[in-house]
Amino acid sequence: MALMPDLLAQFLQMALVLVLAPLLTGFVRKLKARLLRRRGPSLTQPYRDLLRLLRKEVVLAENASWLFRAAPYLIFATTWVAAALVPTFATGLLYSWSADLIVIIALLGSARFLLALAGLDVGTSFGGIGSSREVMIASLAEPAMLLIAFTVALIAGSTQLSTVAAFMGSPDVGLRVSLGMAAIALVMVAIAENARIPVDNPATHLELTMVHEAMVLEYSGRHLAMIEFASHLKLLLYVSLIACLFAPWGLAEPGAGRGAMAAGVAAWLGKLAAGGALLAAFETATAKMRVFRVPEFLGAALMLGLLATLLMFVSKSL
Amino acid sequence: MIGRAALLLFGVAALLAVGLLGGALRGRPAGRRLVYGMTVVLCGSMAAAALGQLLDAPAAASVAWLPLGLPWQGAHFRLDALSAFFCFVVGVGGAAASLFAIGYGRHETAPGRVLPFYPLFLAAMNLVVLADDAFSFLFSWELMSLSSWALVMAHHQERDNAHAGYVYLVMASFGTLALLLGFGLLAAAGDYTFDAMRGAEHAPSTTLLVLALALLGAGSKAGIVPLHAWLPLAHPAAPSHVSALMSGVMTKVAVYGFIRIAFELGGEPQWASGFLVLLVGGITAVLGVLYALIQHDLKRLLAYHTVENIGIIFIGLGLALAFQSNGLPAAAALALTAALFHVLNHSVFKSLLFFGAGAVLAATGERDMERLGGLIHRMPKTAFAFLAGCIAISALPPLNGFVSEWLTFQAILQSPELPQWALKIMVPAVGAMLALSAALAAACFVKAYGISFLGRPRSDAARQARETDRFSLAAMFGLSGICLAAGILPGFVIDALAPAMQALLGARMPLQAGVDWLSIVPVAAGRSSYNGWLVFAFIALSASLAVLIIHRFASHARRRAPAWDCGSPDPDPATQYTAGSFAQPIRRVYGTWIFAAREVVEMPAPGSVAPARHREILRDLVWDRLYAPVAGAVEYASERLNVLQFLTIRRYLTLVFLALVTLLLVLAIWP
Amino acid sequence: MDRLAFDIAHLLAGGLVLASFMMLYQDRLYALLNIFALHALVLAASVAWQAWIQEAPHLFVTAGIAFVFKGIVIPIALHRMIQRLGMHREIETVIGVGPTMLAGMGLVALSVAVMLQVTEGADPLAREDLAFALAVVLLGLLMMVTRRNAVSQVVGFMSLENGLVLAAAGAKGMPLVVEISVAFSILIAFIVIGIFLFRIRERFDTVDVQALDRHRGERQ
Amino acid sequence: MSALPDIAVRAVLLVPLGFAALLAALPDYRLTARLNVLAALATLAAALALLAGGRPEPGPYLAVDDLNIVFIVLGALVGFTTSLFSAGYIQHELDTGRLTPGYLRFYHAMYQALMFAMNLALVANNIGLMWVAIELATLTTVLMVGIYRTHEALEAAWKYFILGSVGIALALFGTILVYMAAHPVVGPGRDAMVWSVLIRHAAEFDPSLLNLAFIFLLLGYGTKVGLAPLHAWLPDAHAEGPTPISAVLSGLLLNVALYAVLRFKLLLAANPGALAPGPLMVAMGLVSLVFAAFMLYRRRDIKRLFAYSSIEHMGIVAFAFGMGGPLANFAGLLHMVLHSLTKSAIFFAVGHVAQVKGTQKIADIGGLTTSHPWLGWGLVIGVAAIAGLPPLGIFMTEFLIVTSTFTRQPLLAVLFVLGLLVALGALFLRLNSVAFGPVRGSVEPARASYLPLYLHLVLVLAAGIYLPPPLVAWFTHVAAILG
Repeated sequence: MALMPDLLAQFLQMALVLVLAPLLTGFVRKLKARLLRRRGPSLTQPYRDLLRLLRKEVVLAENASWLFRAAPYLIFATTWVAAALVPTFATGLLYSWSADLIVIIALLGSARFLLALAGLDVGTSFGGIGSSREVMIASLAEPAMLLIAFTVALIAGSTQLSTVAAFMGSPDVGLRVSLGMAAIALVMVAIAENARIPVDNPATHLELTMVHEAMVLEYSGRHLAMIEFASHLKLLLYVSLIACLFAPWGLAEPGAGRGAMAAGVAAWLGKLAAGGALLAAFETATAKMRVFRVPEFLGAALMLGLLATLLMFVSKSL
Repeated sequence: MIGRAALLLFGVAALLAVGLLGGALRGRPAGRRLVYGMTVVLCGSMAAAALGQLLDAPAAASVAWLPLGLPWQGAHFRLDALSAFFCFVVGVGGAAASLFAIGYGRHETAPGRVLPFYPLFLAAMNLVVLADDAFSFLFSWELMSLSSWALVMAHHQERDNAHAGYVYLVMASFGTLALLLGFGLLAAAGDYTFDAMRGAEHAPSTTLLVLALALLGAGSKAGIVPLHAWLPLAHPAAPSHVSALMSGVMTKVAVYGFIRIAFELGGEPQWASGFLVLLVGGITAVLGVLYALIQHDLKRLLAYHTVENIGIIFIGLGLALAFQSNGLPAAAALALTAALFHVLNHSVFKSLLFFGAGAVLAATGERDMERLGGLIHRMPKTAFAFLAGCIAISALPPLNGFVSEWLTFQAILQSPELPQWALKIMVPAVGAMLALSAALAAACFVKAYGISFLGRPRSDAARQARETDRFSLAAMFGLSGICLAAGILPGFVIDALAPAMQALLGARMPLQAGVDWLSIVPVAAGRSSYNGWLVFAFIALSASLAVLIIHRFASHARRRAPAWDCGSPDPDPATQYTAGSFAQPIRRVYGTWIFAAREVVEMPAPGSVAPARHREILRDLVWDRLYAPVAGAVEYASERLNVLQFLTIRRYLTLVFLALVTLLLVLAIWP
Repeated sequence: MDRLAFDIAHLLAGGLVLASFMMLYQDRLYALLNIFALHALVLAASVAWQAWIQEAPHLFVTAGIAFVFKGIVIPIALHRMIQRLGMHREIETVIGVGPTMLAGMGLVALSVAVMLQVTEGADPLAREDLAFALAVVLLGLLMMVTRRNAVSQVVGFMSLENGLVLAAAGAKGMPLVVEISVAFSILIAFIVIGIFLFRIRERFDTVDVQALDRHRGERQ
Repeated sequence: MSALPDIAVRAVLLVPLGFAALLAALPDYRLTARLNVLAALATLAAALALLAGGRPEPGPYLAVDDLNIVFIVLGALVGFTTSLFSAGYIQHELDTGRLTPGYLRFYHAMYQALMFAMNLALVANNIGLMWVAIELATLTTVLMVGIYRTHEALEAAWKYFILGSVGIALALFGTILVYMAAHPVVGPGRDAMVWSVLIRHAAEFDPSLLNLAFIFLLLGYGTKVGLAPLHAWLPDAHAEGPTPISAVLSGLLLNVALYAVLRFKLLLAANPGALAPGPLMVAMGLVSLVFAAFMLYRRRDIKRLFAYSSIEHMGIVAFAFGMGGPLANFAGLLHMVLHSLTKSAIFFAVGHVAQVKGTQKIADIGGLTTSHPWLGWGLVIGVAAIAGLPPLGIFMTEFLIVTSTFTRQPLLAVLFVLGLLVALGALFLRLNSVAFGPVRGSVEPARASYLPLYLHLVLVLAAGIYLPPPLVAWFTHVAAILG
């Protein structure tokens, strides 16, 4: 039956994102270290970390609740599902019809919701700091993301990522101001969402500056591994999202042959590499900003998104 | 064969009888169980009847007539698709609240002030939805206000409750009088039946005026900004199951009134009215959630959050009006469906959350989140249900809150077709507001749940809390079940709503039952689609897969230890993040102008042993700018006029004399 | 003859208005009472004249009542009362005599203006009488309004009723009901006011209305 | 067979008169209290007989038509329930020594005299007779208001007396003017004052005389109705007199005065040349409504509070009749009836409350629903009714008035609605502290008969839910008469 290959492709993507996510992180770290004239850890370091964490026993705080223990898996699961929905190397995968861009955003939102709750569960001051700052950042990042989604959807006439990607690939996109704005806004949001410099520093453990790390402070062992994994996945997701929206080249058509698939995978790897490189370069070039400068940063993203949407609404009628 | 409308009227009559019974049996525990048990049964069966109407005979409206009320006209009742849907909402909410109350009512200090009015309140809400002429509508509408006022005054001894009830009643009457004027416009012919109004032709100016009055009347009841000020006072003041009804159901009845007038009775919708409603809805959504975020009183937070959801619903209604006025019935159907779906969703999870708050209140005697915490250990079941409510209301997949917001977004994406520039500018702005409010809602409920249920207990009351009774739990879990069901199988709800769309707009959303894999497709598969149960299944599957693999192949060893907390753990729960500190960043981002928030920090001089204090002063600007001046004006006028009470007889005679002379002068210069 | 009758009636009615003005002018109680007696006498004369020219004997009764009660009994009674209460001091009028007179002029003008609207259909005698009666009523009211003293207020009220009687008498063929009622009201007024003044004297030691106002409710 | 109606009419008048004389003679106050109730009951029976047994021929002095029968029955009913209430009330007054048996004789005699006067004013077919009757009613009430002989009571009575007499004088002048207008047409003599004759020839009367007359009558009888700015006597008279008298004043006397105004409004309406009386009444009604609504906020005395509310409602009724038209007139009639019932019910409750708490100061009364549930909830229902909330009847009348006005005079309707809202705000502001919140004042149980109170409330409730068709037909007919 025809269902089989589609299913296979779908599972292939899910497996691929799972495999490649730590690699991307490792790649970025490596590159950053290089740019800072350090040798840096090997590309496989993230895998090792994950495995080690998985093997370690979990140290739970006394009053950690079932929510605290369930959260990591759920966070991982939602992020994975979201990542599985983004067209990476092929469009129109079987599962991609069950959700669109807005759903992806919302799924990441659920992950964040759980993470913020987990940060509050033990009842430590740092968890509180992390959660409250996280939701503050999210309260700006999410609308910005949604407005970007609006812009894209208005251009492509659909919120369905596969359709959007196909449309973006086609010549009749043309060069649009709002598209550029959306791109910039999306990058800014991606930086914030993945707790990268200048919004947050994934490497720091300076209490007062950290956001994401503060929330997961109480986690250890396999739980921590799940959360780390989820953040790797998130990074991958955003890079591939940006790629499929603004560089939708080489994506395999629905029902395409193995060759096209392979080409798609290759193209995707290339995009990931490029994205990682850009990120590393950007992070080394900038410094982290104060927490209360972050709203301004994201507010700019929000405004860009709104502007882009407005332009779309107006231009639609012309 | 007796019509369903008549059937529901019997239900209403039965509810009234139960009210009398409650008055008779007040004080006895048996009375409590009897009354609430009977209301469960009645509301349940009425919901079933309404659902039946909605499913099997949607097109044909069932009517009934009683020789009551306004003479030479009588009371007309009508059960069409729209009213059937709202009857269902009311029934479900009422049944759940009554079930909850069977257990919760045990903590009631003054049952004599609740039992008689509670069934009356339910009956009145059903009557509003059934009414088919202006008099019966307003009669039941005001009766609803009056009975809920009595319920708000149930705990009249507590501080501020009397004031809350007072503000509530005045605002309610304000709304009723606005609607009264509106119907005065519509019933120009002197025929008060809705049938006549449907038939009549209305000038565009009339339509606009009526819509404005309906917005004032129904809006003040639903709690749109700036008419919301009574809501966060009154809803928390009532007993929790009543708060749930007021917040979850009564506001929806108000929405029903608005839909009825704006889409059906008031004549052809104007695009300007769509603009107006969109504006109001957007502002309401954002302000509501921002106010909710800074509340520390759990029930008041929920009440403020109701304002936000009302805003979302009105955004949907505004879109529908805009589309309909521009001859885009299909898009209008999408927007209206989204709004009605959200009506259902909000009624469910807001009731659920109020039940949770009530359970917490009963267990700890605390509404102040600053004195709660760690309840997830002592009330695990309640905590679970409450969490479901939080996820649902934060519009997170795979629960139902997300679906309605998703549909609203899809409706917004339809709107570039609108010709008017005002709408072109307004709709994206409203979209941004909607997105903002959705994100803030998540933040708000992270706070609500994290502070009150997670962390360490902040007071002895929270430390000694016990799990609540089984009836309350049954109610909460039932509603959580509905949240999940509506979230993963939204197609059925959409199809059930279709007849109402057909009746109001002459169009409907595409049939969802046919779509393969039970996903929903608002417009076309190419544009957008969502499959709730698949998403849910994948999450569950992958999560359990991860658990399985890890526990099977990696370690499952576990050790309990003191919290790490960056190496500086602190045994004192006071060092946790409080509700205030949690909201502080957001308050700093949005708050300074919206709440005129001021923070007063008293830092003692180095060496002094005085404690450092940090106080935040938050004001509801609407109150200061709108309500206080009005109250002041009335005060001033009464003060000035009051002089007339203390004149000498001679001066009173002077008044008479002057009146006489004036009238004579009038007569002298009369042509 | 008819012409003459008309003029005399006119004269008497005008005299009544004049008397009202004189009462407005007075600022001493005794003088006021005397003028009021005069007022009543003029009224009695006018009513009697009406009775004569209308061949309506019952009007003589009214005239008699007016003469006896208003012209003699009440002035004397009030005189006694004033002595008993020891209040021979001046009446403190609210606004000066001058303005009061001016206001009175205005009222007369007003009443005439109003009456001019009445069509010629009604017989002229009635119209003139009504105009004057209206003037007297308004002047009496003005007096009640401009005096602070209970006695003078009562007097003002009575002059007002005189105006009513004048009007009633002028109304041709008005059945006995009205005369009875007028007498009735005067009687009641006299009795009740008497009672009240009596009580008031025993409760407060002045008849000044402001003394009463001090006891109004709600002034905690 | 018209014997019965004639007997009934005579009975309506003679029963109170006879009992007034009898009660004045009897020394034993317990007996007189019972006899008072008996007399009121007999009057009620007569009134009902009159209602049922057709109309007598209108004579030169007495006449019964559809308009005044409404008032007669209503008056008899409220008079009866009030006499019931009064029996319990005065008992307490005796115990506390505020009244002496001697005064009670006087009180009961005056009560019946008042009933007689009001019924006479209602059945009078002769405008002179009507005037006499209303004058008599005023005097009796003056005496009863002053009965406590406290400074405040005397002052209230004095104020009432002065303003009332001026008003009555103006009314008399108006009556004379009507005669003057009539007698060129009807010819001199009694007929020129007989109502049924007047209305027949009203069209030919001199319009300007009628206008002048109406102004005097409106101000004269309007003083009794308590329309602003002629209202001054009303609050104090209600507050300082015995509560049964407050109930009768608000419930009946105001209506009787209003009835007189209505009669003459009809007269003017029948004359094409005359100025339309409607606008005058609408203006005064609206002024009274808004003015009273604001005055409610500053009240510290609970009886004075509800007295002002009576002014407000008289304003509403005047407004309705002034607007005219079948709906507004119907609403006006119904509103008047329901207001009488509700307001007297409120005064029953308030009277007992004031006796139990030993004060009329709102500040010293609190938490009634806790300390005296029956009184408290009765008061709550009454206030809800008077504020025009369903399911009680006044909601219907206000619904009709507003909807029928808004199409014709939108601005007036808006002002009207605002007035209602302001009044409601004030009433519930006070009710909050009186009926709810912490208990203030004594908590000793009230020795009260709740029958009159709840009888009235039940009637008002029933009216709000279901009006029997005969009543509707009858009121519709009367509304048609009123034009």
